[in-house]
Amino acid sequence: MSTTDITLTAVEDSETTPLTPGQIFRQRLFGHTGFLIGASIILAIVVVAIFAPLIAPHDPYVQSLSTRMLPPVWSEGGSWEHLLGTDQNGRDYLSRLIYGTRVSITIGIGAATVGLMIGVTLGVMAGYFGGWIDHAISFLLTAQLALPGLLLAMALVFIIGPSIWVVIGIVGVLHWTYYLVVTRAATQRIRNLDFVAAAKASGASSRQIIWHEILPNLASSIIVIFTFELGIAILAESSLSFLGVGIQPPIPSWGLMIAEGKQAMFYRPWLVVLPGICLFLLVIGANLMGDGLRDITSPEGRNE
Amino acid sequence: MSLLDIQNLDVTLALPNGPLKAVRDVTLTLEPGESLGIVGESGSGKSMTALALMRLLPRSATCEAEALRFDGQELRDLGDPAFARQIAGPRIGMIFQEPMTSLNPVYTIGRQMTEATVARGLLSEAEARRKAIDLLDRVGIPDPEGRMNQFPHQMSGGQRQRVMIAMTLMLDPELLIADEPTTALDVTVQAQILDLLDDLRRERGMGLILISHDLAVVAERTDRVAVMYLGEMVEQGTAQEVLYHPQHDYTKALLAAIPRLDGPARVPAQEAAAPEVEKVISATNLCREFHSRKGLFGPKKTVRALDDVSLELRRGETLAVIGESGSGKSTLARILLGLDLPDAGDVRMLGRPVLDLPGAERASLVQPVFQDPYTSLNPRRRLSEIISRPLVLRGEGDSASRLAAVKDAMEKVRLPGRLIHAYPSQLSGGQRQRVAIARALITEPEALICDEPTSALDVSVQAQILELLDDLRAKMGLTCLIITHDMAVVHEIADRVAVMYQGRVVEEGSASAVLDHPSNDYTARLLAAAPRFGATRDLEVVQ
Amino acid sequence: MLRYIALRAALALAVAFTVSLAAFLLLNVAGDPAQAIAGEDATPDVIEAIRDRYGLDRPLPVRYFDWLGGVLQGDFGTSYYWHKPVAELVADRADETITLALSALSVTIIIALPLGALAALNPNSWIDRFALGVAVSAQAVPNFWLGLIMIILFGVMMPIFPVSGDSTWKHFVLPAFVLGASSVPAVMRLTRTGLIEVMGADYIRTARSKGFRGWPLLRRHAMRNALLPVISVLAVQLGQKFGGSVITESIFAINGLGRLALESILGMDIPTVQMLIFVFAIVFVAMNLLADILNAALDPRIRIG
Amino acid sequence: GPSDDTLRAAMSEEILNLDYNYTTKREYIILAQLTDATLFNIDPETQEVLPSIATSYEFFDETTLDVTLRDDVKFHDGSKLTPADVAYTYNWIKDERSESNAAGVVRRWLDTAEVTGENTLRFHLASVYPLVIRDMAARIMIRKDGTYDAGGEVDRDAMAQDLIATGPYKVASFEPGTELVLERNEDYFGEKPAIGTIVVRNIPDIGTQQAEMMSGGLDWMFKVPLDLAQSLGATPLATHLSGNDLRVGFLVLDSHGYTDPEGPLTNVKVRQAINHALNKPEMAEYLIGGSSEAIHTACHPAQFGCDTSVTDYPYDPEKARALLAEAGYEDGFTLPLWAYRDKAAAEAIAADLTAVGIDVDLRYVKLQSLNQARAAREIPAYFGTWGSGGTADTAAIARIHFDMESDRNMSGDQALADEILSAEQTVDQEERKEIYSSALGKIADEALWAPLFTYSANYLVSPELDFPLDPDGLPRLQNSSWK
Ligand SMILES: Nc1ncnc2c1ncn2[C@@H]1O[C@H](COP(=O)(O)OP(=O)(O)OP(=O)(O)O)[C@@H](O)[C@H]1O
Ligand SMILES: Nc1ncnc2c1ncn2[C@@H]1O[C@H](COP(=O)(O)OP(=O)(O)OP(=O)(O)O)[C@@H](O)[C@H]1O
Ligand SMILES: [Mg+2]
Ligand SMILES: [Mg+2]
Repeated sequence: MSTTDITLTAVEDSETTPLTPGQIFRQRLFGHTGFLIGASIILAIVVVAIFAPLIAPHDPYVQSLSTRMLPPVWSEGGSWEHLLGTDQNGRDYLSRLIYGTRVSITIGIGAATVGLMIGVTLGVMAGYFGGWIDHAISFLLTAQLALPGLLLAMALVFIIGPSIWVVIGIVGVLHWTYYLVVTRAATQRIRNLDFVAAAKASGASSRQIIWHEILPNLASSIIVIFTFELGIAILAESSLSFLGVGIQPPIPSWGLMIAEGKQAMFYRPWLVVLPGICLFLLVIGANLMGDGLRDITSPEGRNE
Repeated sequence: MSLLDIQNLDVTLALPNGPLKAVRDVTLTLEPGESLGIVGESGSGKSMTALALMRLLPRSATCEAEALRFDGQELRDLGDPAFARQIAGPRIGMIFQEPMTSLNPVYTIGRQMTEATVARGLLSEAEARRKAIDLLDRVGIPDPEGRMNQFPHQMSGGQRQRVMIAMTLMLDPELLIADEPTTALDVTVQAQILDLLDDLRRERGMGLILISHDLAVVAERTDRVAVMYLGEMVEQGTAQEVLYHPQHDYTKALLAAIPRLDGPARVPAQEAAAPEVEKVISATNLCREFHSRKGLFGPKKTVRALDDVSLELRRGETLAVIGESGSGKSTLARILLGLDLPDAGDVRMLGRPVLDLPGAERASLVQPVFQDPYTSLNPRRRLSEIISRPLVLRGEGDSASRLAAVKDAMEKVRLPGRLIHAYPSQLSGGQRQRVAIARALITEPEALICDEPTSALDVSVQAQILELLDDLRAKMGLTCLIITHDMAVVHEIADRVAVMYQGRVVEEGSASAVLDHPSNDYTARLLAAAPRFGATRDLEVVQ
Repeated sequence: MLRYIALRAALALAVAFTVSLAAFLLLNVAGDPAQAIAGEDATPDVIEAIRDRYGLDRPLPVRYFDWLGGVLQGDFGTSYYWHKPVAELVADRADETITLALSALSVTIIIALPLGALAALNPNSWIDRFALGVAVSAQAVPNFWLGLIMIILFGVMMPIFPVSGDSTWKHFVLPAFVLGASSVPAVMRLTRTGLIEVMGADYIRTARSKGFRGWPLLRRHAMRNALLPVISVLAVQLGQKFGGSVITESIFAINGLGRLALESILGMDIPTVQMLIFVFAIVFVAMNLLADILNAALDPRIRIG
Repeated sequence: GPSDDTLRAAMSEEILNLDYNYTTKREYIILAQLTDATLFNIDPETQEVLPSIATSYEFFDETTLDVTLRDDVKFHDGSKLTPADVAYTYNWIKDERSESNAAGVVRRWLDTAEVTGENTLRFHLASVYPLVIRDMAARIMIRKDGTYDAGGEVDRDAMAQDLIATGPYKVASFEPGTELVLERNEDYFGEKPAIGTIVVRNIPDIGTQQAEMMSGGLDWMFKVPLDLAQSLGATPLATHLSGNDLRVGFLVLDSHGYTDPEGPLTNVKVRQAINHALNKPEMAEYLIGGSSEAIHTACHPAQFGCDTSVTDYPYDPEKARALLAEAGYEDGFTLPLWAYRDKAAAEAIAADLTAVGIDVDLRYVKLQSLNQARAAREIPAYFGTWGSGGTADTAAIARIHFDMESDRNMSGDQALADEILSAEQTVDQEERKEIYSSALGKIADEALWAPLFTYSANYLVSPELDFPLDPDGLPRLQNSSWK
């Protein structure tokens, strides 16, 4: 299709100024059900995370060994004191789930940001400079994809010592490839567009071109990937914690809670099911948001 | 009885920001054997009209009409399956606008050509094959038998377009709709295809609807012309009436905007340019090769984009570089701008090697204007930022003085000031091209290098841009190098012309000399094939 | 073509060596293999004996080049744990993982392709929404959790399938489902968008202008184009399934390479880890290559020359 | 099940090597009990020496030991056991080339073993070593002459898979890491086991094991987490058995200041405060369960020489706080606490310490990471456990933890180390006991450790299985029978 612009010169003085990209974006945003659902879930969870101390009925770290492994209120032997029962150290399960939002969200955002930094930097470099830089980065990509993350996680946890920051670093270092692939392709495409040539002809340096011309055009796809990576990072953290090389006890991480509940899962399935559902909701929220943002930012919309 | 009778056709598109009436109240009739041209600028609804008739509208579109009769039969009464079986293909055929993508890339030409007839049981496999080869031969494809086993990507754009036409003709349609069958084709090929369509119409009494935005083509080839504007059919009549006695304002404007090869030649800026005139840019013996690999496993291929090209651009003149697609024009421009390095030869600006010039200095000497106004502006930046960018890069002035400069530049290119904070996506193509020119002018360069500055634009817009360039040149004494493949453009604004063919400059001289008395074969062919709007008049005289 | 394959093979080897070097270094910084082998109640003399026995007291570069030298002669060393050549070990375990990976891939295909195609043909219908729901959910379910839930559901609450071991095909049903489910979203989405894109392509419009519609249109014109990217993604997914079976295999006690990898990593069985990573890297790169070749074979635009 | 007279047991750890001379882990001891016989046995109840392959022993002098063998012992391949086989086994293990996991033990005391008669042999000891019979009973499995170096070529894996030993069961088939099938050895010289076949399956995931147990595919599981054992044991599908275990849990504190010479742990008051802060009885009752009990000694109370009259620091958070304040840490301090198992207990310890104001940075890592960091002296405190290899003698825990050579010793106390070593050179048992009392008293007074609790071994067995438990905590499957 050669052009889809109907405001031609002859009618250029018509009153209706077309919407700015920002306005169109917002309009589409609020018309996208999936996005709205996802955003509400995320918003709700973020609110829970921020106000965890106010919402949680108990201190998530206070143990009471004599009242350990209490069942939730709807089961036989449950009490209103501990709505969802207690864990193997007698800590209130609901409170731990509530505080778990903090862990997941911090790690999700942190790790997705670390991945973004690495992936976008490498992607833009590979796409913009091409040549051997591109080859070297592709090699790195393949090597990264072939290396088991578990190994890296174990080593790093050992070298640096376990902390939430280390987990953020590890998950981030393991999840930059998606950013790289997308930004590399986009940069290669944009690099050849005329406005880049125009900037070059105006004497702009490579750095100036990347910052001023290329990155703004990558922003929307980066945001979309970020949203997806948010979910992926949260799952990755839970897997690492499940395997015991992620978040350290006694910090309440949902993955760790699943691992702890696994032993008793046949008798106290809620120990596994509840944190799993929390994870599921959070990640589905992030994914719906990601899907929504992608639909909204891709020029064609979802279907056409 | 008319072959086709459309009454009050409406097509509405559901767009994210509200419904768009792409076609409004269009009424059309066509007699058997008659040819109708539909003209109008891009986006005026020409294709939508045709697609509505073929029931190929995009999903989001709805169509209504008071009557939609074909050969006396009301098409609206027909269900989709019946329409597909009876009408689409054997009765109405359509040739699409995009030759590069209209053939399925994973099947052979032969299969695509024969499948419809065979599937309908009209011909046997072997008969269909014979007919296909015959038709390929008719549309001028060399070695039609061999071509049957080739894939679309193995053919050039023009060949694909011809395959499309042959494929449509396999079913012997009574009505052929050709939607810009020749855009993206060389003028020489274009002529050949239009001739073929004419022949077929005469031979078979086939009705033809020819959609185009090229008035010259329509004038030459059709009996009747309909003009569309913003979804409405503003004028309809015989080609004679419409093109030489237009009634509607828009038609008049459109006609006035057409660049003409036979109009009054412009007065060259410097008649008989003296040899000591200062050279703004001179290029000597430029060579540039590209190595590319076709596909993942393909062999390496070397393309000589520039082969020993020498050229100079003198102060104050307008030099046009013409040549067919792929002849190396853009490559030359990039090298002249210092955006690409030649393998051999050198480029000097005001006598100094371009490589020794720092970016900022080079930028103040020469600025580019590119072909496609849609990609030459950063979609994420506001106009004020885009236009002032070269100043920012040079570190010139403060934000207030830059803003003043931007306003000034916008005024020069006649852009309304209210657009200063708009994004490119809010602008029309012509406006965008003005922004690109404003950006090029803001540093007050000595020269502009314009790489097909108007080829993506409508004729009316094109005229405005060319006029603007001419104007600026007159006012500011700009030196201009314009790359184009349109002879008419050359005729309108160039002082001198250089003709490129396969990476070489095959002819160079003053515009009038080259256009009127080409000394090179290729130039002569190029000129002969260019459609001339005035040509119908000659025809008439002959008749 | 041959040149290209040779290049890619060289790349695969380079990747494999780089990655196994990385693995070697990581394992050695992460802990002392001798300690790991000796176990929790090991006395220092036991650890010393083990260190002696495996030459773990030699400097790192010596050990790595020793390994490298062996590999170049086709000898991947002897496992610290299993006391047999690692190559034999890997060969022994490979069939379980291959079975698992292939059956997981079949699960993916069986679920993802029809769902994606139906969704594409009826955009915005309930089936499209359903497919999207499946994709979004499958993406959000932690793999290990799904495994545990499957065990609770089908191993205990409704004991239909065995939950551990690898002796019959029944043993592979649940793990294949769990592993396969993780690829469903990607493949389904790709099928859907691919098909939607193809259905909107100009050549489909051309075919419709010739009077094709419905199933013949789909079969004759759309299918092949839409499946091209899907096939290559499937090949890549298969490559990832090999390395990705770690958690699934250990949850379902399948004696394959994934579990071997996990246990060798946790137990610091360096020769085994190195060979496994080497193999995974090669499989990964090989699958990518396979994807390219398949694409080239199916798409005439990519010339094989 | 009884229908096919096959006992199906599960183990999480992979079984790869059947030769206990070349392995260490607990699973291998259990298997060695089934397949191997040693010279002597120790009665798990009374700690008395019982005859096995050997019928009697006699010290010729302090460093010369004469042993008489039975004459009806046959290897699994049918050949008869001779004193030459026994001498070969001991000499081989001591040999430089053997690199056996038992080498350290044997080298500690063996000079050489020689055949002295048809059924007799003599061990020349390198030093006075009162525990020699115990080591012989626990560690050295008898092999045929020439097993490991037949034809001069050393093959340490000779017995790893096709084990030829003398125990009550013989190997019918073995797939390393997957399944081991044992059959009753009809030629066994001792009392023949009641059950005909034992199948040991490797199932790494405890949940999977449990599922198998519930569906009747398993008869015996061990190392079962308490909660699971209790829950499943409450159903008719399985019986929960809880037995003794010689394993004890404790905190080792860097009292010497290896990590920080000025660190808080170098202050005895701080260490005592830590001891007071821990609610050991609750941990023992709720987290370990079964027969688990709180301890205040650096040994298992069932061990010989484990004097329980040493200083006790009962749970008293107030006192702990007061001690911390006295030591100048009223605002607490940060304590990186390492742990590698029993996460719930580790968390409970951390929580108790946090409650008295110590800011615990719990570092729950893999065993080897902990070991490596400890070897590098980077660990100020860790939650350790020790199983004494099933040996009910304080020597089995004291030396490894308080010898100056050992990185587990974070006290840096030379006098204490000397004392503990001297106990091992003392033949007189009463005298030994006193030495241990003194050493343990010193450990307690100085609060070098914070002893926590004894472990209990939790088993889940099929309701049809009669599985007797021994007080030393070592499961002996050969003693089980069908009900
Ligand atoms: N698939 C589509 N979705 C939304 N809008 C469309 C679509 N196709 C065309 N339009 C809009 O419909 C209007 C008419 O388009 P149409 O293709 O008929 O123009 P045209 O006259 O053929 O132009 P051109 O000369 O560029 O081919 C335009 O405003 C265009 O933007
Ligand atoms: N970056 C590149 N890599 C490989 N080949 C190139 C590249 N740029 C140009 N070419 C090739 O060089 C030749 C000349 O290209 P160029 O763009 O200069 O042609 P042009 O005359 O501007 O054509 P058009 O009228 O289509 O713009 C063409 O064959 C083209 O395929
Ligand atoms: Mg059109
Ligand atoms: Mg060009």
